[in-house]
Amino acid sequence: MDAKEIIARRVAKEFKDGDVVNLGIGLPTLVPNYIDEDVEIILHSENGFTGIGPAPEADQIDPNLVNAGGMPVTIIPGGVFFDSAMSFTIIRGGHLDATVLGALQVDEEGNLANWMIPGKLVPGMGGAMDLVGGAKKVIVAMTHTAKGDLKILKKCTLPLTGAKKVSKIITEMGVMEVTPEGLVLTEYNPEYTLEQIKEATEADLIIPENIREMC
Amino acid sequence: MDAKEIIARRVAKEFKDGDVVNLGIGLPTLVPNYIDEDVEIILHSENGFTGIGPAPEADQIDPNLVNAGGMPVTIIPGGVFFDSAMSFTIIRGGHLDATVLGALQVDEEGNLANWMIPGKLVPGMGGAMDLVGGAKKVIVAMTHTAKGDLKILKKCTLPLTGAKKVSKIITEMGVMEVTPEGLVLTEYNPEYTLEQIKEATEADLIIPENIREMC
Amino acid sequence: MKKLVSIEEAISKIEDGMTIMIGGFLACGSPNKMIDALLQKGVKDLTIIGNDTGFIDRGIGKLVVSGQAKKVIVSHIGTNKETGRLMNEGKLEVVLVPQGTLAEQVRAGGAGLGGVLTPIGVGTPIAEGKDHLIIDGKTFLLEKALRADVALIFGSKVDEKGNVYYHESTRNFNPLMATAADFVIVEAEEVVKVGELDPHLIMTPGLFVKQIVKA
Amino acid sequence: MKKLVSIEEAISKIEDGMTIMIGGFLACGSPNKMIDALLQKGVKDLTIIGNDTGFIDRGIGKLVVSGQAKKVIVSHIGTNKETGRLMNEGKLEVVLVPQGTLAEQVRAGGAGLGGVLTPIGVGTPIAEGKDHLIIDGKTFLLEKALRADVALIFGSKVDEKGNVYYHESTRNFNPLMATAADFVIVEAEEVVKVGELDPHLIMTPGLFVKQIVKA
Repeated sequence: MDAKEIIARRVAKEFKDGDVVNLGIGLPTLVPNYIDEDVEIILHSENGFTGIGPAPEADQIDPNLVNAGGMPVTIIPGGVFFDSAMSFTIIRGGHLDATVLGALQVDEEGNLANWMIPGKLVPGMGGAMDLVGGAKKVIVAMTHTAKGDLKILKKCTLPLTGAKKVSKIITEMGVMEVTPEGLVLTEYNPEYTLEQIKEATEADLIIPENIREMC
Repeated sequence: MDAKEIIARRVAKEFKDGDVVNLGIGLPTLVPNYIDEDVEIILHSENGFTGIGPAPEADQIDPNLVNAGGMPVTIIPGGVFFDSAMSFTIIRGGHLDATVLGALQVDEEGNLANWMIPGKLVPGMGGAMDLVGGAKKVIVAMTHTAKGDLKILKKCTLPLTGAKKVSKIITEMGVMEVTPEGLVLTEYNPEYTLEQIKEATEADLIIPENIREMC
Repeated sequence: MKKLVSIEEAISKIEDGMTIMIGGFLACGSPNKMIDALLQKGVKDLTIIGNDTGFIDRGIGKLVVSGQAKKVIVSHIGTNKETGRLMNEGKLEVVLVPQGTLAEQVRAGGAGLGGVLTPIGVGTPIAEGKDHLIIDGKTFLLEKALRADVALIFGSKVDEKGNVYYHESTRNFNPLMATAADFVIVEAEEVVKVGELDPHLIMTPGLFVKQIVKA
Repeated sequence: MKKLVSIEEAISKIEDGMTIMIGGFLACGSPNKMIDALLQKGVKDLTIIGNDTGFIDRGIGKLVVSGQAKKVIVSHIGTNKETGRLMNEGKLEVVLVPQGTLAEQVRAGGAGLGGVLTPIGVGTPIAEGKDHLIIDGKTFLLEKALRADVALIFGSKVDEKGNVYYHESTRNFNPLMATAADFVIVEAEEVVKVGELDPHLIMTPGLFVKQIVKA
């Protein structure tokens, strides 16, 4: 399994039956492949529906039915179409159990930066600020470092997407929970030593006695 | 014709083709009977639809389809159902060309009172404050006096429904426009003398040279 | 997740002193079986948020007559004389709110917004004591968001996942209230299988609904 | 009132310097014929409000590439490199807004509300310089309502009175924008007779729509 698969498989365990979940573009979209059969989650697409189904066959593509990344998708029975106001009522109003997003930087206070690099790259926040601000649980799912650059910091240096909103960080190296005391490494991937994980993390990691292997 | 018919007939002339109109309960509901055949207006019902049609036959009553007074109605082709938020988006957002309401009191500044008599009668404002505050044109349609009590005053004494929002007052005695200079009697019913109309009105009436007979 | 439950099970969620939103407009689109169950259970000291207090023998009004409401937040009480009588006797607190403001306050509660900035009511008694904000030269009242412990709504067709379709003028406040309470119970005129409702006709996504009872 | 007009007639409403709302989400549900007509007309110095700047060859993005936009108010520009390039060269003003905030700002503009009180963006760069209101201990940003001179929306089925049905994920910002402009033009994939649309499936009441053009 490559890093992305490890991360997606672990994220999939975060959900319980009936959860309403928004998955960011990229890595998070792999998560549904790993969800237990007896757990049914409702996937929310911020451009205006719940019940995202699998990607359509090439000859079944419907130009009117795309996800928030603009890619063709399908809708499952029980899915619902709505407008952008309702879509963000769901997000901002606290009706989303979890959102899973990538990050450029995340820090030990639970701050998250993923919408711009001043002077270099400004894609915009899209729905990310709403997702980070509104979801009950904000899960950052990403590779632990980016080409050697550290991304889990003591303090984000890039403009924030949300302040103190991240609940959990899941990487190929482990699972970190944001707590009032700081970042707690609750699970680690035994392919790495704790020293390797600490070296790949600028933030201080609290290692609890009951740390588990990541599964 | 009795007073109510005179008033309703005159109010009906206020509308042009395509106008979106909300008619209050009571007298205003008589207005559609007098609208020119070549003028099609859209009747808005604040409980959640446009396109109010005629009352149903007794054996055609549908308990799910009532107007804002709770009375059974019908919907015409092209009518639309919506929720209370959309209903008041239409009203408050300036999408309603006119509202026609009754009044307990109205004054020469365009103030209107029609939702409570302290200590005596407190029905509540329902949608009236929104209608008075949101409609482009607020038409008060009522009998000129109430059992001898004057209702068109220099200054309302009852709690206001809306401040300086009334455009026009139409009674069986005449038509009064609210202007920065005060109440202008633009039309009068020749069954009454100007003196009689003035006596029935506490507010000062400006009588313009080009005053017309009410039709 | 099985959402369809007995009225007994649903009603067990409602306790003395709770704030309850109840859908409907003059009892059209009100959850009448749930209201009767509340009467039978005798739960008291309720704060009820609804469009109006209906009639003495229909809709929310029954809970006023029974003395189970200690406070009502509504736009209209004129069709239920008991509301006014109990208010005048000091036995019931009545907060009257313009209908469109009430709709937006409930919507704001569901959408995670802090309140509503409305021009409606400026210059009237309902503006007293409320914050006035001047934005680009225009004055708005700050009306706070409303939420409830439980919302009781009525749906014409509801699928087993809680997706709701409202027929004709039964919609009114129901879809707004469905977003604004911690626990939402829908009384379904008809329960249908998942997939039977056109996903464009679903006005309340099932994610908002915790329990379904049969009307 | 005949609302169905030629694209030439509709486009004649749009002048240099106007503020225009354009529906769609990454070009899904965008009025593409109207966008092409704007390109052909060469109208310039436009302020464009939309979810995103689409792609260089699809959706709103074409008007960025052509240099006709002087300002865009959007949530995302990452799929159109020209937006970033022109922004960095100082040739285009870009205001980035969280998607849910943008939706509410447009809705507020249409609903006659002064603005939006949202918790989204607090503690991030977008909060800088904006009013912060503390309501019941929680901090909200005041984001002002947005309106436009013209809204260009896309409807899947539109009847001759301008009632609009949006199919699948084409809905997004379209019904919100339809309420928030002085002049609303809908590009109809299919024009149908009045009465052909289920009045429950109409998502934008025709009263908002001034003109209809065929896609």
